[in-house]
Formats: sequence, structure tokens, C-alpha cells
Amino acid sequence: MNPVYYLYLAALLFTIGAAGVLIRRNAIVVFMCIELMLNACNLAFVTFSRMHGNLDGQIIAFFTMVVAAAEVVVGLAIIVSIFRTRHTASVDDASLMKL
Amino acid sequence: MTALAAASSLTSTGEAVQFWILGTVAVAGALCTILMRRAVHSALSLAGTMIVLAVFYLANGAYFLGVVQIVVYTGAIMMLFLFVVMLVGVTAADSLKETLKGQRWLAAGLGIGFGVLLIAGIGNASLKEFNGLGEANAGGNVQGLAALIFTKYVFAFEITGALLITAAVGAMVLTHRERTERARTQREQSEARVREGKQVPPLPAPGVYARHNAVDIPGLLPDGTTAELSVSPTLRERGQVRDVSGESLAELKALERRSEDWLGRSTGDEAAEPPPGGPAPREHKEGAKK
Amino acid sequence: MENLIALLVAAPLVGAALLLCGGKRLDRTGHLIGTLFSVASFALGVVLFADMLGKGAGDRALHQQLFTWIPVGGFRADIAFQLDQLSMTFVLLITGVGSLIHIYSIGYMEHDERRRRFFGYLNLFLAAMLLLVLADNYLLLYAGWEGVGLASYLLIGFWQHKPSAATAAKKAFLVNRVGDMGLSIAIMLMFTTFGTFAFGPVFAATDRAGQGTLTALGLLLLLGACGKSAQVPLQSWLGDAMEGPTPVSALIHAATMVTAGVYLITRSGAIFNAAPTAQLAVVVVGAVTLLFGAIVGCAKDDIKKALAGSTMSQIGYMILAAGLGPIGYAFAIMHLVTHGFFKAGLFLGAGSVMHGMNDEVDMRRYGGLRKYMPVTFITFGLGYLAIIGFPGLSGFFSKDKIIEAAFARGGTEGWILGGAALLGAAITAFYMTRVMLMTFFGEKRWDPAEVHPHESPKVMTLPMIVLAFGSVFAGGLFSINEAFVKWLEPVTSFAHGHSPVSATTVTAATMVVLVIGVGIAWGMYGRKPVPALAPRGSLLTRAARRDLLQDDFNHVVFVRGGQELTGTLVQLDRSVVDGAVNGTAAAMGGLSGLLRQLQTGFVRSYAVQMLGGAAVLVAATLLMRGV
Amino acid sequence: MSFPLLTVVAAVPAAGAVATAALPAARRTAAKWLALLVSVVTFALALVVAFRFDPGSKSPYQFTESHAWISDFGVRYALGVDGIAVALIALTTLLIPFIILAGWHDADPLEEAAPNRRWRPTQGFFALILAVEAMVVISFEATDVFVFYLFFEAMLIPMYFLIGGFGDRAGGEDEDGAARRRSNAAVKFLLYNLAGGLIMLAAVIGLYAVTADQLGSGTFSLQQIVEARAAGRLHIGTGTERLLFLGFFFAFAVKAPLWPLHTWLPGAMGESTSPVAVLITAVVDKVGTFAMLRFCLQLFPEASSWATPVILVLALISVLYGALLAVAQRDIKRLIAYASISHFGFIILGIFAMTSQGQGGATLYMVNHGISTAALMLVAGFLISRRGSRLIADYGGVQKVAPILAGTFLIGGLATLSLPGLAPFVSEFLVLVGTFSRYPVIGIIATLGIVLAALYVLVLYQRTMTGPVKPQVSGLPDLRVRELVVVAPLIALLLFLGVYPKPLTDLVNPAVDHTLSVVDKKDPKPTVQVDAVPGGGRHGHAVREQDVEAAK
Repeated sequence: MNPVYYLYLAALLFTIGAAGVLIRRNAIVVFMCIELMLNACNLAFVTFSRMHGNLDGQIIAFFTMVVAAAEVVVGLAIIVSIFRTRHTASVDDASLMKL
Repeated sequence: MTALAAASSLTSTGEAVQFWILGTVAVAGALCTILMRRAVHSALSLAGTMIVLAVFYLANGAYFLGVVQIVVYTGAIMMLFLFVVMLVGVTAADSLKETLKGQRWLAAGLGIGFGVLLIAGIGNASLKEFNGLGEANAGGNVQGLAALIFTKYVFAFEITGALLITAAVGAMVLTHRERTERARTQREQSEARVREGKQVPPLPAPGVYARHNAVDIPGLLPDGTTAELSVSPTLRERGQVRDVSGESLAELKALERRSEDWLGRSTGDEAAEPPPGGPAPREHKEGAKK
Repeated sequence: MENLIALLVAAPLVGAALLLCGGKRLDRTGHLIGTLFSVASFALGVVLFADMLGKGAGDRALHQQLFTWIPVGGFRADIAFQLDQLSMTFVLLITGVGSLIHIYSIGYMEHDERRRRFFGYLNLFLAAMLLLVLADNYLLLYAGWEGVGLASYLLIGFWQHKPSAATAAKKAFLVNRVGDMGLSIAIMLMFTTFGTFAFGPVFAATDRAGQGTLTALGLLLLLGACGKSAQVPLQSWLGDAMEGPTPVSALIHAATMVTAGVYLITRSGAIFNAAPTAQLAVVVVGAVTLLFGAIVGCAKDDIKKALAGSTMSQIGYMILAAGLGPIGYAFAIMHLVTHGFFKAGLFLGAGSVMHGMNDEVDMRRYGGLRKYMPVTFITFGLGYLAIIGFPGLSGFFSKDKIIEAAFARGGTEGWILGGAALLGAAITAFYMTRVMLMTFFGEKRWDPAEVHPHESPKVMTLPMIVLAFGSVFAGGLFSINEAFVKWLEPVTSFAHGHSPVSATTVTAATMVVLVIGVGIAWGMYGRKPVPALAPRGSLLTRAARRDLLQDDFNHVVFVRGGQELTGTLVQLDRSVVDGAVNGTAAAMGGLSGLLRQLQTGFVRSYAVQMLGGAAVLVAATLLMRGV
Repeated sequence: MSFPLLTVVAAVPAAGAVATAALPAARRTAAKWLALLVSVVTFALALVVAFRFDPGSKSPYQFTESHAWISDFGVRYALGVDGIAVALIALTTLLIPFIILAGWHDADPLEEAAPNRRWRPTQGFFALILAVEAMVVISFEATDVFVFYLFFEAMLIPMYFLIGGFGDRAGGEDEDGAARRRSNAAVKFLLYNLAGGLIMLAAVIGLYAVTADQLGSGTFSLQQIVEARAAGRLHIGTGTERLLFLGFFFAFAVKAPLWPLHTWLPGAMGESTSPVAVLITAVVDKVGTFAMLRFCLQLFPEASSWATPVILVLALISVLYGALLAVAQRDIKRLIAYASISHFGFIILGIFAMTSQGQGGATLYMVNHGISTAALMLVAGFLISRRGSRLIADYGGVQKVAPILAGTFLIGGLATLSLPGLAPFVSEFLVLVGTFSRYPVIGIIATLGIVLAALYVLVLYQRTMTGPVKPQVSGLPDLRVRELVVVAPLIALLLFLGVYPKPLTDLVNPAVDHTLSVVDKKDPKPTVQVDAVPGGGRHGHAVREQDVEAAK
């Protein structure tokens, strides 16, 4: 079997994640979808590193994870504080960008 | 273990089988993630997908990453998610009804188009070369990564460290709420209550008799209806209040009937054995005598 | 000698400059200065004339080159003068009559506070007119041509506080400009055809130019002549031009400027001779105008307007003659000179009458004035006899020759033209007699209480007397063994026309029509009293009073049409041209408004846009890879 | 490197502008005198240039300066003048002192305006005028397309403030309405010219790209490009050249302004004070026509001849259109503005007739139109400032009360209708001849313009100056000394150049020939060969023989 299939899988997951971001209104779920996309990227990286036979891909994936962790921490903190003030986790209610 | 064996070498049929099975699972999990109405379910299915991905990492020879994936992601991050979900309301199901006009169609169209583009790109990319990680992992995968991280990517590594710290601090800043004025003492609070004239005595406790003491069951008023005040407002907001007034009334009736049988008011033969729960009624009877 | 030519032009120019820039301190002496410079110019002319007479007929032409005016590429216009017999004739006429009228104006304008300015304008006119006749190339001639236009504009509108005067001046200038357009296009055509527009080379090269070009040139020059000489169809301005002070009417609109067209055609003889079609057009215009003017002259009660009509018709004679080619040029010029004398005399007489009658111009308020202003009566009468061609007086010789030449053109054209000329002579006799009778004979139709007719002062009558002499004897002198023709022959060339009817017959016919015309006029205005108010009159009369509806036509077609056109254009400029611009601006605003709609503020719609952008990027990369 | 004369000519007014602007609020009169002094000095320097300029020299440009500026893009600070530029620089520097004199009191703060230490309108007014002068001069001198573009655009900034900031107080009753109309006019002016400028910028970059592509190193130098083209090292593709040409021409046509792009001019000239209006039409707009002559034709010869028919038709339209609209105007200044549009039509006609008469005439026309319009517009400004109204209908019989004013006005008008003896006649006739010799029909139609010109000028004069004296007009004073000082020299110049334009033509002819040689066009030869030299006398005989044989 050709490891390219991993890439196809990654693409599929990424797309699903993107669609989720667009569809869901619950901020937490949106975050999950983002995580999904990041993971899809990681899978692609890992696959590439295997195909090219060096570990750089894995390194990048590793960094991605770290950054993702940081992003999740901050993001969830934001969600919590928003929920505290507005008693909701829906991204649609936070349309303050348009004034 | 087959995956571990197959990773370093060319892909084996075993890996193919594994890929097709687990890949299906992963996709299913992803779909559930975005389609489940309750956040908890989404989180769980995402966790499933991630574990599958961990396996794939292992299968691709990224042992370290595989483990990290399981430990950090499914372990830490997903738990974090779950915490927040609990905080926000575990059973709160957000409706899937779309509010933005055409958003869903746009999303579907764009998503499909984007996916098709990606897949077309991959399909057209000339990815013929395939040399496994044999020699790269020769000195051990972790050692290899470590060598790279601390030589080639050391600066990036340091910066990510800084990033993590910043994130942690940021999270604290965001969530921690500074108390600006002195906390009101109990006396002041009570005085305030009296002044406002609302609910001077303590709130009624939840639960009925000793049989229910769950916080989500309201206490019953003398007429048997539920006392809204006896459950916490959060639960009320989430609509997670269990109303048990109906069944408790039914039980009350049954109890009265039994006690009357026992007193033989209706057609009671004296020679009847007292039920195991004897003493209590007896006391009750004495109480009635006085 | 030739260095004096420039002085001819310079003298009045200096005078004009002095008077117009001199300011108030010259108010008292202004008229004298002006007259002085004009007389000086006349004296110069006489000197040059004497010198010219001293030479042989062949080499009388003098030439003076001052400097190059416009040198650009192959285009070279010089400030250069040429004084030959033709120019000489004009110089003497212009400066002579001009000086006389200066003198006359001293008296006529005595009470006008802007007299200095008036004399300045008169000098300016003299300078421009002399430039016109002395130029040796068409561009310089054009300069003089427009210069006299300007002077006439200023002088017609001299009494600017009268709106009628201002309007008349504007009209005169505009109609002239139409003619000038023809002249300027003719110059351009000359330049493109011959590479030059100096008289000599152009005339020398006419035989090498195509027939079409020459015809075009001829017609364009004719257009110019029509404008300046008030020929049909551009004659409408002359009648209104009578708004100007009478000396102006005498000098510019009778004696000199209006005859510039005749000069132009005669000067361009070489071109016309080579272009028969153009010549035909010229004679037609001439014939039509001489009848047109005569008819208009019959109906006018305003004495000056009647005389204006007659001027038009007399110039028609000249144009007709000039159109006949070498058989006519000399007579055209001759009639021009004699006409200069008697018409100027008539106008000055009219002016003197008005002077005595509180500027009353309606002949129906005159009558029986011969006892009150005898000198005016006599001079005017002599001018009258001259113009109707009374035997022995100037008009007789010149006009008779023209009629003869008209017949001499031969063929049907000859008969038609000759007939027209004869008819014109009859009508001339009629309307001039009418003017004469209504003004000086019959019973008074004015109120003795407010009007006190009196003879004009010497300074005014003197020029009239001189002009009267001219109008009596000039023709005769010129005709002594064809002195005038011989004099002009080197320039204009001369060929004897072979008339189908003998000269005596023509003369006899002229006499007959003359008597008829006078008779009818006497019958209408001499025997029965003239009504003080104009009778309604026949359709023709009413039409003639309105200049045969020329002005109405112009008004409807050009004025109205023009107003319509400009009005619509203004709308168009505002709505369409500018509207397009503003529309673009508005469209931009609307577009940005639409784009604003994308900014919903919902994170997810931004996310959609992001994904779209990402898709576009991926697609772009794939395309770049040539997928 | 010799003395940088050209830079100095541009630098003096620039420095003057800064100095004037720096004067404190109280020193208004000092600012005026300083500005006047600077402009006069500039004029003197321009005269030095004009007299040291050698029309006979071989090189197309003289007093050249060239310093590397932005070497990465091959931009050089390159200056140089040919005869045309010298003439126009002389015109500009000549007019500025008169403009300053005429606008002596235009920028005085209103009486009721409270004394304010930072409010210095007067200083600003004259500083802006000097700034415009500096920019105009340097864009006449620039031989580097980029440098030219820079100042061509920068000019808009001071002009914008001059138009929008200082209105003539003829608005009278509604000061707010006047201010609104002013700012509208200013914005319109700015947007129009910016649009043109941006399109030109694209073309400039395109030019750089082409040169960089073909010459190895990209350049903006006009001379280099022309030489490379002549040497055959530079071949701009037909399509590219046409696009670039259109890009340049559009900007210049907006500035000029050519027919469909003219609508900013009447507003700008009508709302601004008459000195500023003169600045617009007599100085700034000339940059447009000048640039057509120097850049459009020389950079893109083929494209120019390709576009010629359309441009000629547009120019013809603006000749007649402007004249007709001028006839219908009720506002004196707008009337003059439309007359200018008509005249610019003539100029463009002459430029694209591609004959030495046409282009020489066009160049003369630029100068003469500048002078004549300045005379007419300034006198009109004096009149308007007296009566406080721009409407023709508010006047009548001025000639009676202010004869000198009326006289100067009439002379200005006669110059506008190009009466022989006044300068504009020479140029207009040259343009017409030049056009006629190549395109007879267009020439003939354009000649209609002279009739229409007579119409609008005389109608204006009749309605304002003649007729019975209107009561509001009866008190008007005649021209003051300052105003006479402004008008008299202009009129004298009109007369002089009308009778003896040779100095100007000598200056211009070689430059025009050079341009034509670059465009590779020859004057059409006369169809009939004439042996005799012009002005040769003794042609009486020739005529006689002719006539005699014709008569037989």
C-alpha cells in the first residue's frame, strides 16, 4: 500500500475539520474542529517525514502539537471568560467585530 | 505490534488492512465530532480520532510522536476540553439549526471544493519517492528527534517554550477575576436581604425526606408541588432539574394505605404479623395516642 | 520713396495710439491731432502719387519690405507693403475722403464728451484700411481686413449707452467674421497649394493650379468680400450699422470700408480670371445685391437706412463689374471712387440735415428744408444727380460703363445682367428722387415749435462742398480718353468688351429708365403730399421695410437655433458628460456599500471567507504547477 | 558640472514658499512683498536662461543636469530645456508676479475674523502660489519621466488648497454655500487629476518594465529612450506602445483639458479667486499640453500617429463645444473657463496635426493664451471684486463709469477672439494652417471656432460694459494703479508678440523640428511649385499677361 493514502486521509480530516468550524456555533466544538485540522496536518507531516526518510517532518509536527496546546489553553480560557460574562458559548453571539 | 513492525520497512499488507480499518474509524470519529449535538459526545469522538491518529503515527515510525499524541492530546488537551465542557454544561445540546443565511451551503460547498482541490493536488503531486525511516530511526527515534531539536531547531524550541509560558500566564490572566472591593460580611449580607425584603430565612433544601438528596431534585411544598428555590439557579438555567413531585405523592399515598392496613382500621385481623418495619409504626401509633 | 509707404500707415496709427492712450489731457485738442495725422497721411499719399506719375506705366509699383512677421517652417508671412496704381487709388480715396470727414466730424461731434476717443477710432480705421490696401500678401491684408472690422465695430457702437447701437456693432462684427472665415480659409488653401500667400508668387502660379482649387479660392474670397461689402447673403449688418454717428456711416459704410470687397476681388483678378465658375458666382451676387439694395432703399423712411440700401446696391454694381473680369475691373474701381465721392457727400448731407433737425432721421418728419439749409440742399442735390447717373456727372460715366460691360459679357448672361443693371438704375433713380423730395421739397411735416432747422457750421459744409465738386467732375476727368482705365491697366489689365448693343443705345436706355424712375417718384411723392405716418403699404413694401425679411430669417435660423443648440449643450454638459463622471463616483460608493455587506461581524462568515481564500490559493498553486 | 541654473530657477520659488509660509501672522504685508520679490527674482533667472539659451545648437536639450537619484530603478534627477520649455518657463515665471499682485488682497483675513496667532491665510496663499510655480517650472525642465511624473502629481496638492481654501468673495450672501461649492470644485479637480495621474503611473511603470526588459537596465530618461529607439535597440511592441501612450495621454488630456474630461475646469475656475483661476488655466494646464508635445510624441511616435485621428476629432469637438457653451454661460468666470477649453482644443489640434506650423503654432498658442487669458481673467477679477457678483446679468454700462477697465477688458477679449495684431492671432492662424495643410476638413470646421469666439466675447462685452448704466454699477471706481501695473504690461506684451513674434518663433522652431524628426513626420509639400520668392515685387507684368490671355 502506498503511504500517499495517509495524505488522502489527512486531507479528508482537514476538510471535515474546516467544515465543522464553519458549521458549528458552539465555541468549544469549533475549537475541537481546529484541533482536528491541526492533527490532520500532523499526520501529513509525519507521513512526509516517512516518505522523505528524515525526521524534520516529525519535528514540525511536534512543534505543531506544542503550539496547539498553547492555543487550546488560551482559547479555552477566552471561552470561559466569555461564558462568564455572556452566559453563552455560541460564537454567533459574539458579533462585536461589527459595530 | 504489527504496526510497529511494519513501520520502518515498506508498507505491508498488514499496515494496509490496519489503515483501512482505523482510517474508517478516524473519519467516522471526525464526522461525529462535527455532527454530534452535545459537546461531550463531540469531545469523546474527537478523542477517538486522535487515538487512531496516534496509532498511525506509530505506524509511520514516529514512535515519540505517537506516544506524545496519546499522552498530551488525548490525555491532557482533551481532558481540558472536557473540563470546560463540564463547566459550560455537559448536557447542554446546542441546536443544529443554522442561523446565518446560506452559511451551511457555503460551508458544504467550500469544504467539498477544498477537499477535492487538496486531494487533486496530492494526486497530481509526484510523490513517487519512498524511502522509509530506516536509517533515520537507526539511532532510535527519540534520540534522532532530540538531536534535531537541540541542534537544528533549538531556537524554535526555545521560542515554543516561551510561547507555552506566555500561554499559561495568559490563561491565568484571562480566567482569574481580581476582587476589587472588600468581601461583604455575613451580617451585611443578611442586613441587605432584610432591607430588600426578599427571602429572609435560608433557602429550602432540595430533596424529599431522606430518600432523595440529589441537588437536582427540588424540595416539595406542603401541597406536593416543587419548590423552585430549592435547586441551584445554574441547574435551573440548564433545565437539568428533575421533577419528582408526582412519584413522591404516589409513594405517600401507598404509605398511608399500608399503615391503615396495619392498624386494621378497615378489615384488620389482630393476629396478623407486624411487617419488618414494625417499630417505627408503633412509635407512630403511640405518638398518635398522646 | 518706397520707405514712405510705411509712414502712410504709421501716421494715423500713431494718431490713434496718442488719442486712445493720451488720456483726458488731450480732450481739448484731440480732434485736431486726429485730423492732423489723417491730413498728414493724405499729404504723403499725394507726394507718392506725384512720384508715381513721374514714372513709366510699367514700373510704377513700389515695394517695401519691413520685417518678417511669422516665420515658422515653410510658412513665412512678411510685413511688407506694395504700392501700385490700384493701391494708390485707394490710398488717395481713403486719406482724402477720410481727412474731409475728420474735418466734418470736428463740427458734428462738437458736443460729444468722448470726441477724443471718436477721433482715435477714426484714425485707427484709417490705419487699418491703409494696411488693407497696401499689404503685399493676403495675411497682412487679412490683418487690415479685421482691423477695419474692429474700427467699424467700435464706431458703430460708439454711442454704447444705446443698446441698439451696441447690438448693431456686435452684429456687424459677427457677420463680418463669417466673411473673414472665408478669407482665412482661402489663405490656408493658398498656403497649402502654393506654399505662399504673397500676391506676386500666387498670381504668377495660378495657371499651374488645378481648376477646382482656383474655383474654391475664388468662392472663398467672394465669401469674404460679401461679408465686408454687405453683399447678399451677408448684407444684413449694413442697415443696422447706421446706428453709428453719421460721419462714420459716410466714411466706413459708404465710401471706403464696404468697398474693400471690391478691392479684394479686383486684386485677386488673376485667380478669378482663371476660375470662370467663381466669376459667375461673383456677377450673380453683384446683380442680386444691386436689386436687393435698391428695393430695400425704396421702402425705408429712415434717411440713413435708405442711403444704406443705396450703398448696398451701388456696391452690387461694383461687384458685378469686378466679376466681369478684365472688361470690368477698371470700371468697378472707377465707380468705387466716384461713389466714394457722391455717397460720402450724400451721407454728410444727411448728417447735416439731422444736425439741423435735432437728430431726426425719419424723412416723413422732414420736408421743404431747401430754404432752411441751402448749402446742404445744393451739395446733396449734386450728389443725388450724380448717383442717379445724370448726364455729365460722375455717376453717369462710371455706372454707364458698368451697364455696358454687363451687356458685353455676351450671351443670355449678358442680357440678364445688363437688364438687371438697367432695372437697378431705374430703381436708383426712383428711391433717390424719393429721398430728395421727401427731405427738401413738399410742405413742412415738422413742428416749428420744437425744431429749428438751420444750416450747419462751415467746418461741416466745407467738406460737403469739396465732395460735391468731386461728385460732379471726377467721372468726367477719369473718362477723358480713358485716363483712369489706362492708369489702372498695368495692375488690373483691361480688355474692351464687345457689347451686342452699341454704347449709345445703352446710354439712351439708361436715360430712359432714369426718366421713368424719376417720374414715378415725382408722381408718388412730388405731386401729392407725403403722409407723416407711413401707410401700411403693399406686401413688397412691408417686406422691404424689414430688409426683405433677411433679419427675420437670420433670427429664426441662427439666433433661435443657436440658442436652442447652446441650451441643449449646457444640459448635455451637466447631465451627460459631467453626469458620467459623478455617476462613476456614485457607482464606486455603491460598490463599496455592497462590499460592506460582507462584513457581518460573525466569526463564521469570516471563516468562510478565509476558507474560500485558502481554496483560491491552493487552486492558484496547482495552476502554477500547470495542473 | 557647470552651474545648476535650472535647479536654481526651480529652487528659488520653493525656498521662497517656505520662507513666506514661515512668517508670523502679523507680518502679512511683509509676506506679500517677499513673495513678490521672490517671483520677480525667479523671472530674472528665467530670463537668464532664455538669453543664454542657444537655439542653433545641435543638442536637443541644454543646461542639462543629471544626478543619480534612485539608482535601483534607474531614476535620475535629470533636467534640461529645449526651446519650448524655455518659452513656457518664461511664461510661467512672467505670470506669477502678476498673479501675486492681482491677488494682493484676496487672502486678507476677513475683518470679523478674530485675530489668531496661528491663522495665517495670507502667508499660506502666497506660499502655495510659489510652491505651484516651483513645481510647474521643474516639470517643464524634467527630462526624466519619473521626475516629471513626481512633480506633475505633486502640483495637485497646493492647487487643491488654493482652489478649496480661497474663494473670491463674490458668493456674497451665502458664505456657507460658497464654501461648499468651493470644496466640491476642489475635490473634483483633485479626483479628476489623480485618476489621470494614477493611470499615468501605471504607464510609467510599464515604460520602465519595457526598457528594463530590452535595454538590460531600466531607465526613465527621455533622451536615452529616444536614442535607443532611434538606434533600433528599443522596440516597444505595438500593443504595448499604444497602451502606454494612452496611459500618458489620458493624464495629459485631463490636465489640458480635452473634451470629455473637461468638466472639472469650469467649477475650479469659477469658484476660485481669479488669480488662482489664471494659475490654473494659464500655467498649470499648460503642463498637460507641453507634456503631450514632449513625452507622448517623443516616447511613442507610432502610437501617436495611430491615435491622431481620434485625438483630432476630440480636439475639434472641444473647440466648438467649449465655444458654444461659453456663449450660454451666465457667469463671467465660467464663460472664460469654457473659452479656455475651446482654446486648449486648438492647442491639441496643432500638436497632433504633426506639422511644423501646427506644433509651432501650438507652442506659441500656449504662451499667448496664457498671457491673453491672464489679462482677461484678471480684469474680470477686478470687475467682480468691485461689484461682488460673477453674474453677467448684474452688470451693464460699466464702460460709462470705468472706461479704462472696460478698455482693458475689451482688449483682453479681442485677444481671446484672436484679432490680428494681437498675439493669439499668430498662433491660432498657424494652428489652423498647420491643421488645414494635412486635414483640410478638420481645419475648415475648426475655423468656425473664430466666429463663435467673436460671438461669446462680444456678447460678454456688450452685456457687461455697454448699454444703460445699472444703478449698482454706477459707483464702480476705475482701475487703480496696482491693477494698471498688472494689466498694462500684459497688454503691451500681447501687442508686441502680435506684431513681432519672431523672438518666440526663433526659440521654438528648432525644438519643433526636433520633435517632428523624432516623430518622423514631414510637412506636406505645396502642390504647386512657386518659383518666385515671397514678397518679390515686380509681379505686375506676370499678372497682366495672365489677365490678358484669360480675357481673350
